[in-house]
Amino acid sequence: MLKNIFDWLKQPLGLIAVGIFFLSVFSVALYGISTTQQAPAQPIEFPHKTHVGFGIQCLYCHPGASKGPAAGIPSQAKCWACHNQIEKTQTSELLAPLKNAVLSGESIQWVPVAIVPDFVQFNHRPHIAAGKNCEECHGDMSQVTIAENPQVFNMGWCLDCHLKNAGDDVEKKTKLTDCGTCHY
Amino acid sequence: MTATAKPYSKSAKTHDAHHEDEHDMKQYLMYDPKPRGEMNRMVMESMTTTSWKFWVVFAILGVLVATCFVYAWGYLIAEGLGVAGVNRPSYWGIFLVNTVFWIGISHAGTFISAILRVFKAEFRRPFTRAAELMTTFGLIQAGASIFMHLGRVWLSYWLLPIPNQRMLWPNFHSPLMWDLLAITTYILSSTIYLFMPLIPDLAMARDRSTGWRKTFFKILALGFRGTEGEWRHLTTAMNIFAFAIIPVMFSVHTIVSWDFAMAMRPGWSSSVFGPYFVLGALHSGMGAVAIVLFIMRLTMKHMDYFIRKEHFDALGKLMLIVTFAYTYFFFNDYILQWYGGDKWTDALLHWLEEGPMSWMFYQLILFNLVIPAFTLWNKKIRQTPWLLALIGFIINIGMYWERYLIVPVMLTINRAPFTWKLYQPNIEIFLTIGTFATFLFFYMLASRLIPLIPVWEVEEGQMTHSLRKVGKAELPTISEFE
Amino acid sequence: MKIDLNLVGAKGAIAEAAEGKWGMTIDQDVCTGCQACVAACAMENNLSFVGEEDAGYGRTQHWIRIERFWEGEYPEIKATPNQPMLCQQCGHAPCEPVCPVFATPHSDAEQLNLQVYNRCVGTRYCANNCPYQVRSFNWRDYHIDPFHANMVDGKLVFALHNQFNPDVTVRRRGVMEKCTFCIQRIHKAQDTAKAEGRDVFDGEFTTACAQACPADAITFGRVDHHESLVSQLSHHERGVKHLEELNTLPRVTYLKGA
Amino acid sequence: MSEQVSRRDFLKLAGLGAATTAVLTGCGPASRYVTREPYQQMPEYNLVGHSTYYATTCRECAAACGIVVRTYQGRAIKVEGNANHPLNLGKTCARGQTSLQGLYNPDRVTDPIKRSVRGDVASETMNWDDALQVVTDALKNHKPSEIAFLLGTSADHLFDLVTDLANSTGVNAPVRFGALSMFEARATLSKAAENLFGQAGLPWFDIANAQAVFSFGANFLETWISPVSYTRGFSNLRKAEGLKPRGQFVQFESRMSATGARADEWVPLRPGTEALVALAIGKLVAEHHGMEVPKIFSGVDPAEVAEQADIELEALEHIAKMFAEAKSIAVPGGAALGQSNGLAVAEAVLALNVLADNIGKAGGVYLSPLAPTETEYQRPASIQEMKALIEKMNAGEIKVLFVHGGNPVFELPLALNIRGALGNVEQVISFATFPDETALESDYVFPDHHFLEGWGYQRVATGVNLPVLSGAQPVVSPLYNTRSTVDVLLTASQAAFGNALPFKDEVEFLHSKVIALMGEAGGSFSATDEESFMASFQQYGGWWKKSNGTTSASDSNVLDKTANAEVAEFAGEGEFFLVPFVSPTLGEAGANKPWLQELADSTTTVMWNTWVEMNPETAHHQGIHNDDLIKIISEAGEIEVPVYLYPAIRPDTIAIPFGQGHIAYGRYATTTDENGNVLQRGANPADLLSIHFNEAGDLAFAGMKVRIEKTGRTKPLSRLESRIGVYNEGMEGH
Repeated sequence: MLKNIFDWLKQPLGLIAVGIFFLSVFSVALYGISTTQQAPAQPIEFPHKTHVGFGIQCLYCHPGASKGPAAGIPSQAKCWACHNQIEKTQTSELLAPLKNAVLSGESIQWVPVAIVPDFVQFNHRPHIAAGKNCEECHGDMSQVTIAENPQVFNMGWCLDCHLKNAGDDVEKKTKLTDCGTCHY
Repeated sequence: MTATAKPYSKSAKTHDAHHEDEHDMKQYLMYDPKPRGEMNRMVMESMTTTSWKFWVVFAILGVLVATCFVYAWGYLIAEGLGVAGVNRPSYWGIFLVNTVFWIGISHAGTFISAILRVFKAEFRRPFTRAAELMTTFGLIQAGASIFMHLGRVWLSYWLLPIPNQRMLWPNFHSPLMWDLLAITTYILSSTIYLFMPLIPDLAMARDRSTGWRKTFFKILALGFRGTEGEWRHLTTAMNIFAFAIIPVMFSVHTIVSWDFAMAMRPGWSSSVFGPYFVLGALHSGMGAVAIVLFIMRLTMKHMDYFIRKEHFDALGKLMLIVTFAYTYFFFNDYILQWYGGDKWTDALLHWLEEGPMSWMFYQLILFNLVIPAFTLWNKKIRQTPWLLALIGFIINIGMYWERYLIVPVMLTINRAPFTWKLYQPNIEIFLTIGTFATFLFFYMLASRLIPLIPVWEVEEGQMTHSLRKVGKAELPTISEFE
Repeated sequence: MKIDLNLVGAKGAIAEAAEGKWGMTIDQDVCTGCQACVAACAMENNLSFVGEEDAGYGRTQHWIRIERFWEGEYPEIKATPNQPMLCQQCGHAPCEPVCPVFATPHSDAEQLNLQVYNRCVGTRYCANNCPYQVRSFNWRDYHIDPFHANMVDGKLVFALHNQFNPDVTVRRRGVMEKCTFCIQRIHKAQDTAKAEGRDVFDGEFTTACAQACPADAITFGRVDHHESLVSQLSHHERGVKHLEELNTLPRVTYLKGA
Repeated sequence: MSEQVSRRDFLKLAGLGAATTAVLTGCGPASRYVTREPYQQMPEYNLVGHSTYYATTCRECAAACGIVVRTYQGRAIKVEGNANHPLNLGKTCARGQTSLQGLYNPDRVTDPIKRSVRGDVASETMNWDDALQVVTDALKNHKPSEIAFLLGTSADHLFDLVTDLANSTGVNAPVRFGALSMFEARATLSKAAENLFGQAGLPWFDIANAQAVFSFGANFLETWISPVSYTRGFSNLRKAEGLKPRGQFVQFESRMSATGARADEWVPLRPGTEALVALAIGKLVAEHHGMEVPKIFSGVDPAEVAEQADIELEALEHIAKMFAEAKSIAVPGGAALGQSNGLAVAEAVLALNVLADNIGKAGGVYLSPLAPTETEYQRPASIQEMKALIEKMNAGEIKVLFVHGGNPVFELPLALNIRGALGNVEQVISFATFPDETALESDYVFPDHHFLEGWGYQRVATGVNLPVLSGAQPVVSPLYNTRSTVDVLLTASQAAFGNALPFKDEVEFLHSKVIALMGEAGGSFSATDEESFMASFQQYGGWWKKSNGTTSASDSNVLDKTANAEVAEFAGEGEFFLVPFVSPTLGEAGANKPWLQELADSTTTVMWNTWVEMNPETAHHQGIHNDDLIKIISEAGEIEVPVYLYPAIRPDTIAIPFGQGHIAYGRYATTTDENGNVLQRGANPADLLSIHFNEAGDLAFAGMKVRIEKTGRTKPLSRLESRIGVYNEGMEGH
């Protein structure tokens, strides 16, 4: 019986079947993984490109980054302060959600993009203080519409940079590779 | 040789009484040879003759494996260890009891096949395979028990030294890490050591079977044809392994004992734990071999030819010796701890003597020391298979109690008396049944799939042994092949 | 400081000489056993409550517990001074070497025993080996038991989750946990101090238990700074370290006696 | 392999893997991602990622400690003590810490509800307009004298509002009641102060500066009046500093409380003899000083007292010597006052202070200062007054009852049968935040905000020598469709009575009350305009005077009074004195907070249940073991409670904590059987109390004798402690 199966598999049709099977498993797995790597749908297709193009600094909208753990999402008031004066806001289809949200007083449900797992305690401030630029982690925002992550924030990536920054400074290295620096 | 002198009559009388027994050398397997083909046929028949009773038991065990092992473990993983009885301070519970118990069981196989092979103890020949199977299957249960007790078993691969982007390695200071390495080594080496002597028998079976069995044996026999060169390679490899596996065997249980002995706990941090655990393992392992031999002889065809009273007798003697060695270490451990006079150890000993689990402590002494030490002297008992199996069973209960006392009961007492709580097993009971069922399930499966008697070893033995007539007496002689 | 590594106890000597040691003193004479520290700890560190059955079975998740024993017989009976027992953050901790995956390493930066939840595989060896028995294990997913939730629009809503401290990881089943000396507060204070270009000063912050304690029995701070309050108290003549004979070098000093 | 190649390759692979296995990482639920909504209008003081702290007042008990609540992105995260607040100086108790579990309790009443059948859990949701109409109609359609308000223990802004309403419209003056005021016998203490010093009010005991404290049943480290401030005092008493030696502490009680457990000398005297013992000590002290024995102490014979109290005469003399030689203070409280002669106990103990000459001196007894805006001390109702209210209800004189802040159905003795009395009230409207027993017996529940969501202030009754008005403000926006009771009453009363209370809303009402303090000198802060005064009031968490505000009492004639030197009378038959006490961890209303349930009791370490404490010797004679469920039978009722063999209780006494025994009040306060039916968790000792009063009108809750019956069943108690390690169970020989 076993022999029959093997024999059948050895003929061209069988080989093709085996090939198709593995290919389909592989592609399904690939698809599954790729879905986790895509930028999520946002309530407003926010064009970072345009805003950066106007010369607006990152810290203008995300001021928390230089002061504490979270960079923060700007409040609607901040959006409105400028958009209020822009004629296009009243007419543009894309800006309708913003207009509606401000007028109705409901908040916009942004989907966080640059997140680390719950067990990682990340703080923006020391990174900015150490001279890191936003784009080193978040990519060049002048090129994208909706924010997306150029890389997965995983521990190897963090450590890589930490080690490079510590260099030969033992004390710094101790601090920057200590488990308790990020995990508690 | 003229050994006919009769010094005095009393002795001669006893001699006469046992005359028949002692001189009927046919009772010994080695001196009761059968033709090669006949013996092969018998072994093949024992493998293929399956009664409906077998399937009933097999089905029951299958159900137990599915429910108590697979389902219960899945439930444990899904719900967390809260469904088990582990608590503070008995963080380990029955899981580790089972681990130590199964590793103990697994020791008998290696001991019988490797040590007795090295020392050329001839009685070992027919049941080396049965004992080695116990090693492999026992180790599987031991490993499973360890993984069962992990809080997050799906991450257990972190115990392996796999290079990773986190630059994290396992902690080689941890006895659990040593444990993992030792058990992995042991399970690999014992499986190889099980497999090598199996090759000639598989080849034999390949030549004598048809259908799917033939394919199965063909794959497993690795094309063994029995040429001189193949035999030479095989025996050389087996000899190397027989020597190499002995230190592995001793080290494994020593290392398992270090899980406890290295810990900073009263009752556990004892330097004698290494040999004590090894002896304990042999104690339970020998008992388990006795049970298995009894069941094989009872249920499988032709087994009364291969497994004889002489084997039970020899096994009984071995058990007796192990009993005494074990007794020494038992008292060594407890008396030294008592003599130490540490406040917490004192509390622990009181807990063992007077606590609610003290019955276990006294049964342990009775089952492990008293009963075997006072019964195995008797040749009649040794030669009665069911009695020896019963004693083996009692020893195994005693040894289970011993591990139970060492893990959850001793864990109750620590240096923080505010936390002392009793341990009440919960789902562990099912998982324990599950490991036993899985062990037996594998064993029964193996009994249908591979020859449980190493025919070539028996044949080899019979060929080297012969009876030679010297005067009126038939005397056994042994010739060496090599 | 140079330490001869060949000496017996070199590891302990290194731990003793280490800089940046946080420590605590607990005055047992004034502890009233009011449980405020336990509650404060639970609220600060997202501890889960386990329910009546598990609590009675020795599965409580208290990171700090108050021990009391009895002395004498009625009527000359006395309750022994309350002994709040928490992780002693040993300099030479028995829990550290036994973890096979380095989930409970010694922090060289903060001189604490860390518990890295996401690394833990749940062997519970550390808890076995802890002579103070202050580690607690997440036996179940207590936080997300549907019992605590309300069904709102077909979804389970856990109102209690609103209270979680965002600075502390919420633990799931199968993970060991223990007192961290409120490491999130340590980091916060260090971060603030660094942003302001200064060192953390004594009393700038404290742990949740010390902050709550109505009797002011708990003092927290740097034990390697001689001028700090905790350092002075830990060298007080009433100071006793628990199970010191095991050479665990605990960082918690108990002030016993009157 | 170069570093670059190997590291990068790993990264990619592991990165893909990490995303798919994130489910299995073992941490979460995501504490940081509960909500990710930006503020529409960011408050200017708020910064993303940083916590904001709000000062407010803890209202878990009536003490009114100041707290600061840490909030993060609109969620309240942690309660911390307000370091500025003079009462607690930054400290909190367990109940205050867990108040967040009240705020985020899954069992809160989320909407106004109407109940067609009282006592039935089933109810329908209303909207607030209808609810307001119901309240308006209730006020409008009844004579003012038929409308009554039952409020909680604390003297807060709602009490002031209802008092104003009563003054302007003639509705019945609000009655304040709570189980704690019953178990603390506040009326007795106040009455004793009035009798001796001519001024009603809660005396404040400055134990911090004393050298020896003699407490007659006062459980001041647990729940008594202001536990956090007294614990602070105790801590200072114990700390030796400079010339100040470590203070001594002697506790007289029949069952060792958590307070008694910290005493240097614990004197287990026979219940009912506290007054005699106090008098005898007074006599011995006077003799020790070689002065003429004052009249008040002269009526007792120490030897006889020692025998009556079941203690050694030597012990009594030793204690008297201690009293005489140190700067001593005597504190009456707890079960000692809840007896038929409670007033005599309070007077005798206060007289000891007069003898020690510590009245109005550091380390002595003061009369608590009146809180700002208070003109005279207004104590909560005694049980006698509650009984009067219940009788009015039964007589049908009350048609509408508004209940807020208390849970009288649970807290009052079953024998008073308030449940039945509520049946005689046409309309019962509860403003409960939680679905408690009283809300269950109400026609309507119009939920108030949780105190962390609402405005307010509260007067500090005692605990510090400064007059303090503790301020409260919302720390989070209301979670549910709840409405402040003050707002409801303002709107309804304006609709019903016209402009009786001319305030737009709660904040304006508060403003009108608090702003009166602006002119007072010596305040903790000052401001030039009303806006900034109010802002500072909220910011500092209250207003208090900076100078000592205690009134020194006249104590000239105290020692010349005649004392009532009698042993207390005990109601009922049975071999055991019953001592009910308030659970130190749960308090009166903590049972619905899971972490309070999970806290180990300070003395027994029991969690999640009620127990009865019994001396092991007695239990041994009766054949009773740990965890045996026994029935306790008093003349008023019976309950079943599991036994805790407690080594520090008199053999003739049993003690039961109050706090559990709920049949409503949420999932943590109750239990459920397999079918999901709600069952009582633990038992309520209030069910046992029969109605006898002391001279001050407080319930003689500790003045009962009970008998016990075995049931043959067991209920294992969950204890934190090890019975093996602490009681040597299973290792008796060791």
